[in-house]
Amino acid sequence: MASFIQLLVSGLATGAIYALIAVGFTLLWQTSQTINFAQGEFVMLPAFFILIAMNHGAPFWLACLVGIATSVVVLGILFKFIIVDPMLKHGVLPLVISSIALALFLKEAVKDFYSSQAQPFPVLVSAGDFHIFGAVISSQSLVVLGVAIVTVVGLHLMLNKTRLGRMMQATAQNPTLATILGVPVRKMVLYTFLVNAVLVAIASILISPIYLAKFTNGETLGMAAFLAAIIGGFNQVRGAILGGIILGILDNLSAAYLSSQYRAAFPLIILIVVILVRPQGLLGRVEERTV
Amino acid sequence: MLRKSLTLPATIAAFAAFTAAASAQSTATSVYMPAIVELSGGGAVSGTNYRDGMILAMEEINAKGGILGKKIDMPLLDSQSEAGIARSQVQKVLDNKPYVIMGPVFSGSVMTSMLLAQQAEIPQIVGGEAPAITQRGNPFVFRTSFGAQFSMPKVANYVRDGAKAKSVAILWVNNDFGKGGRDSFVKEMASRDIKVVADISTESGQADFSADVVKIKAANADLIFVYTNEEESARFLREAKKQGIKTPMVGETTLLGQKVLDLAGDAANGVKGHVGLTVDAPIDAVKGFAERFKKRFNYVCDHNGMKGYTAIYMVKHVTEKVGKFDSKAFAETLHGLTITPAQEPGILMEATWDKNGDIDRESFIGEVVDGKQKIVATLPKLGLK
Amino acid sequence: MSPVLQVNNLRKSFGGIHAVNGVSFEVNDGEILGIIGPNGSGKSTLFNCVLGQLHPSEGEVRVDGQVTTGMRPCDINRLGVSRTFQLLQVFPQLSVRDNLILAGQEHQGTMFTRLIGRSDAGLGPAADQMIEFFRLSHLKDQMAGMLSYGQQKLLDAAMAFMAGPRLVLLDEPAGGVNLTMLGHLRERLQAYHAERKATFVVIEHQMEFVMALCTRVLVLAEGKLIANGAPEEIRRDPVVIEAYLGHGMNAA
Amino acid sequence: MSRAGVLAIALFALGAIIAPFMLKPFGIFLISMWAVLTIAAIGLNLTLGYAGQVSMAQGAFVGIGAYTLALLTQAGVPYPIAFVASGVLCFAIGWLLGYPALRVQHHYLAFVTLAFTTIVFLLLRNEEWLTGGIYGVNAIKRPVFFGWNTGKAMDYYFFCLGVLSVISFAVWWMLRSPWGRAFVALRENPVRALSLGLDTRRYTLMAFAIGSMLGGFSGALFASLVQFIEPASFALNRSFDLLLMVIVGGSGYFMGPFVGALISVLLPEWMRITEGYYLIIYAALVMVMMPLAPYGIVGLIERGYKSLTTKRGQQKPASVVAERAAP
Repeated sequence: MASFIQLLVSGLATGAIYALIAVGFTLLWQTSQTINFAQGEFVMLPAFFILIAMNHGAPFWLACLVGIATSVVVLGILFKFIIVDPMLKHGVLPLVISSIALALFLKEAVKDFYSSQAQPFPVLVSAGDFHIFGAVISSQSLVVLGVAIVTVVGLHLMLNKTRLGRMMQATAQNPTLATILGVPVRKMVLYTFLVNAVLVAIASILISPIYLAKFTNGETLGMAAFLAAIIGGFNQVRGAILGGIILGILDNLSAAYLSSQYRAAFPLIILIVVILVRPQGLLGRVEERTV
Repeated sequence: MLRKSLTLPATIAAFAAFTAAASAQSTATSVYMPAIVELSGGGAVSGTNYRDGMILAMEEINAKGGILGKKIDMPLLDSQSEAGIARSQVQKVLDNKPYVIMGPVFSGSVMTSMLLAQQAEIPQIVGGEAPAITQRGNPFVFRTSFGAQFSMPKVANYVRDGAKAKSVAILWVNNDFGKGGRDSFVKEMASRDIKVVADISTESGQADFSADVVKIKAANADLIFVYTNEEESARFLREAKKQGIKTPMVGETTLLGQKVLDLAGDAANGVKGHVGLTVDAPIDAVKGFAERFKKRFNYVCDHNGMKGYTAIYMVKHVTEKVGKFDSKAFAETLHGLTITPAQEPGILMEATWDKNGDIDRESFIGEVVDGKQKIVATLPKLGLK
Repeated sequence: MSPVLQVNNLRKSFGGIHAVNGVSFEVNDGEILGIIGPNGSGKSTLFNCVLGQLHPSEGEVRVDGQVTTGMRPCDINRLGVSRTFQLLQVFPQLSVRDNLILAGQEHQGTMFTRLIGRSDAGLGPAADQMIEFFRLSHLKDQMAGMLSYGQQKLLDAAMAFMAGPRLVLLDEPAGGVNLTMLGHLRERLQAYHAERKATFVVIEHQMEFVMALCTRVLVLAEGKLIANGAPEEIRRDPVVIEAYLGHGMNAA
Repeated sequence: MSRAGVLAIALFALGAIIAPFMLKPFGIFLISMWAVLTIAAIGLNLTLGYAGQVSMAQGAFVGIGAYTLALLTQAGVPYPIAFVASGVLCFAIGWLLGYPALRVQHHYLAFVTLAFTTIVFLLLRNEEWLTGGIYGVNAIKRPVFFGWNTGKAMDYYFFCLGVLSVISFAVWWMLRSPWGRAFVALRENPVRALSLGLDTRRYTLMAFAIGSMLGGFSGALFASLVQFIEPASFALNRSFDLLLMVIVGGSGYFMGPFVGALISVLLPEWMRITEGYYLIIYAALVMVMMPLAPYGIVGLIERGYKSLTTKRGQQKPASVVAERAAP
């Protein structure tokens, strides 16, 4: 029982981070049909922005702010204007290729210009651990979970309760209609890129103490984001959250109880089943196809 | 259809480029011994250490006039830690008739490329530890560290006699390095009647070890044997500490390596293990080397740095013994040869190569105390022939 | 002789909305039947159900007496039923000639004979004839995507005729086509009808086009059939006028 | 075919035949690799470029083909039978993998095939009793035909080139037959194709199966070329590489894979002067190329040629892009 709770809590903490990454991923998809194959590298990179800031003497909190700001500029604005916008008219596949190339570019850039080796990364809070029902829960996991929940709830409130959020939602669901209703669609699309940049930066701060900052980190994280987004529902923010959490927990439980050699296969099998049985994802809406 | 004709000139240009590239060869003043190492990808830590060790030795030797009066010419080629790329890099350097080939470090990369060097009858000085490398009857492959089939008995003896464990849990990384070690270790455990109560495979590059630690905890073994690459070892140690594992942990060389200690911090304290090569060895020559290395590259060398360094000196010694640059004679001479620090100070520790290309030398039992590796015992040579 | 097409009590609902709500009608051999109705009255859905692109929630479709509900569009097509689409549906990266050959090739031989056989599946002359019939000869080797809108509409119709169908369903053939082209299209459709005795079902908003072309007209409103008769009767039917005006639509 | 086209093909073939005589063994190894990977890329071009099915599984099929050949020849099966078996097995698996493509398209299909690739990798690595696990399969033989031993680099290159020629011809034949038209129709507008009597299900499965089969043949040649195979060679990266080859070369163009594979194999060599920065530069080039020429190098050349020879060449069919972009 204790070990089950342990797995559940660890899975939840990782899953919450996956959810953050997946939410940004689905937002980009909804507003601009961008399947960002570099999303994992987007999470890998901010940690290095922060490390660079710290190498220049910034305290950790300041470095984090610098990291988030740099992400917004590089992974939000530059990404949209340099990579995505010129590609949009060419359709989904060329953009996929571009983002695969971007992933490679970011990885290699970090490797060549920073380091090929894993770097230790400071933790947000390093106070003690808690014992619940025999399971050990580190303050780190709780902080991860807390920050992730606050971020997701904040995002949810922003999207649903504010005028700006509703305009973004309208843009995501039906850009044509949104334009007719007077929503500044182009601006809203840009905002989703900025939101994604902030989300990946937060995810990076949360995950790097555990993963250690390394140029290859994006490989698994990007995959996790796709899986979470598809399992939960590609066109729903809450679907991505659910998908992320399912994935985190499933990964831990299957590694512990089924097979560690095949642990990477279980989420993929779930993915295939979901796509074939319920392609819109667990919480997704069916997108009516007209003939 | 015309589109093809435009690509043709490009193709021809490329072919011309190959032919032109055949410039790097042994000349009157230098000896061509290229190095194929893991400068990027998953093996970058091992590869860069190996490379820097070789560079240090090369610089020292060249400063003193080289080998038999020829300067060492050692271009570095990146295998990207991928076997296929390592193979084509080896193929590439073979075009230029190397004297010997240095590297690669990863066992998988060694296995894919060693057949080529064997066919060309060029000695290959490798860093890989998978047992299979020296079990294929290849007379041109030589190790710079213990194969797992020799280090694991030493670890196993320690598990039985030192730690007095009756049951062990094994955590290993599912790549050529980890699988080779795991297989040898399991065999040694069986012959010593020690029960393997958990046998956990992890992924290369894995970040989340909570499920693995939960499983290890549940196994309730007397001892945990950890055989993963540097970063994964560090992540595991951190997670194990978090979940409060008190079971003693034992490893082989890597687990007590400098990079692991840097990354794992105090989570590594108390870890013990067999160390094939270490700069913390209580040997003056090694300490001197470690200082020179630190001064030159500004980081603490690990066992792979020592492998690279001693490999170059081994080449120097054997060549001088043969008296000329003859690749075949080199391989023949090295089989069964023992080199002592008295004969060649750069070898650091007495080493013997047997008929298969396996290496034999003293090794150590180490322990991590306050984030530093401490050598607690020295183990004698195995006595291979 | 049984009717070419029978539709019995067809229903199709999307999440509670009945797009087609219990429609029954028959199409006789050699007829040109028009189907009109306000936007959203279920005309295209009806077509899609008849042709297998959508599965009806209820009801039955028969072609020449044979039940086709549940069959795939390609199998229905091979029974001799072809169609055009409301929105442009040619293959832009194939030439005009290849578009036409494609429209006929699946009616020739088997997968295997098509693989080893001639590149044009023996349809070259037939395609050229069709191109000539629709007066597209000067565009024969153009990529279909480069044609003007009206030319693409003509090509679309020509493709529907390529396999020598028994029944052709035309979904707004006149939509967005300019007047000159419209006359040309109508004249060609009538010529084809006269020459080959094929049966047509036409969905159209362009009233003049329908009245001039069709021998009988059905009116759909909110998924239901509200009128059925000769063009002149329909034009005067108060129910029809009400249906259009009730939706604020302009009938002409 | 135009006269310029025939001349170009002849020159290209001539280049491929005389090249090995000008090269050292490593150069021959590279052009052999080019021939081998071109076959896999032709297969992917069929699935992706012509039939419009986004597949990230081609690398896995190269792997399945390679392992089939390696394991069968080691079990004593004659080379020709093992070679054919590699293709047949991949054909069958490709056919099965085509079924998801009937239900889902585009990015969903990409993810299904991506998952397939990873699962194949895990099977190759974990099922040690069959595949040799992480250690791979060693000492794979090169074939001997009627006394012609292809053991030497140059002989093996000509064997690969021969297989490439046969496959190129077969694919060219298929694409000029009604099937080629059907594949394009499938890519551009499956709904319309269906209404014209095209059995889209069968053509989709066929496109997958044949594309995968070529992946299998490529893998069989690959195994004997490198003579040592291990699971990591067939992980996701291989599929990405092949995808890049097809797109960079020009997807949907017959010559696209030839050019794409050439670039992928030779570019690292050309860019040796950039030391370690090769991958960065390659990635940057791809990113720059995609918006400028999403139809690849061959597409770019063809469009450039057309705009030189005809006035209308510049005109791009307006609806093409929209059709292909629709999710």
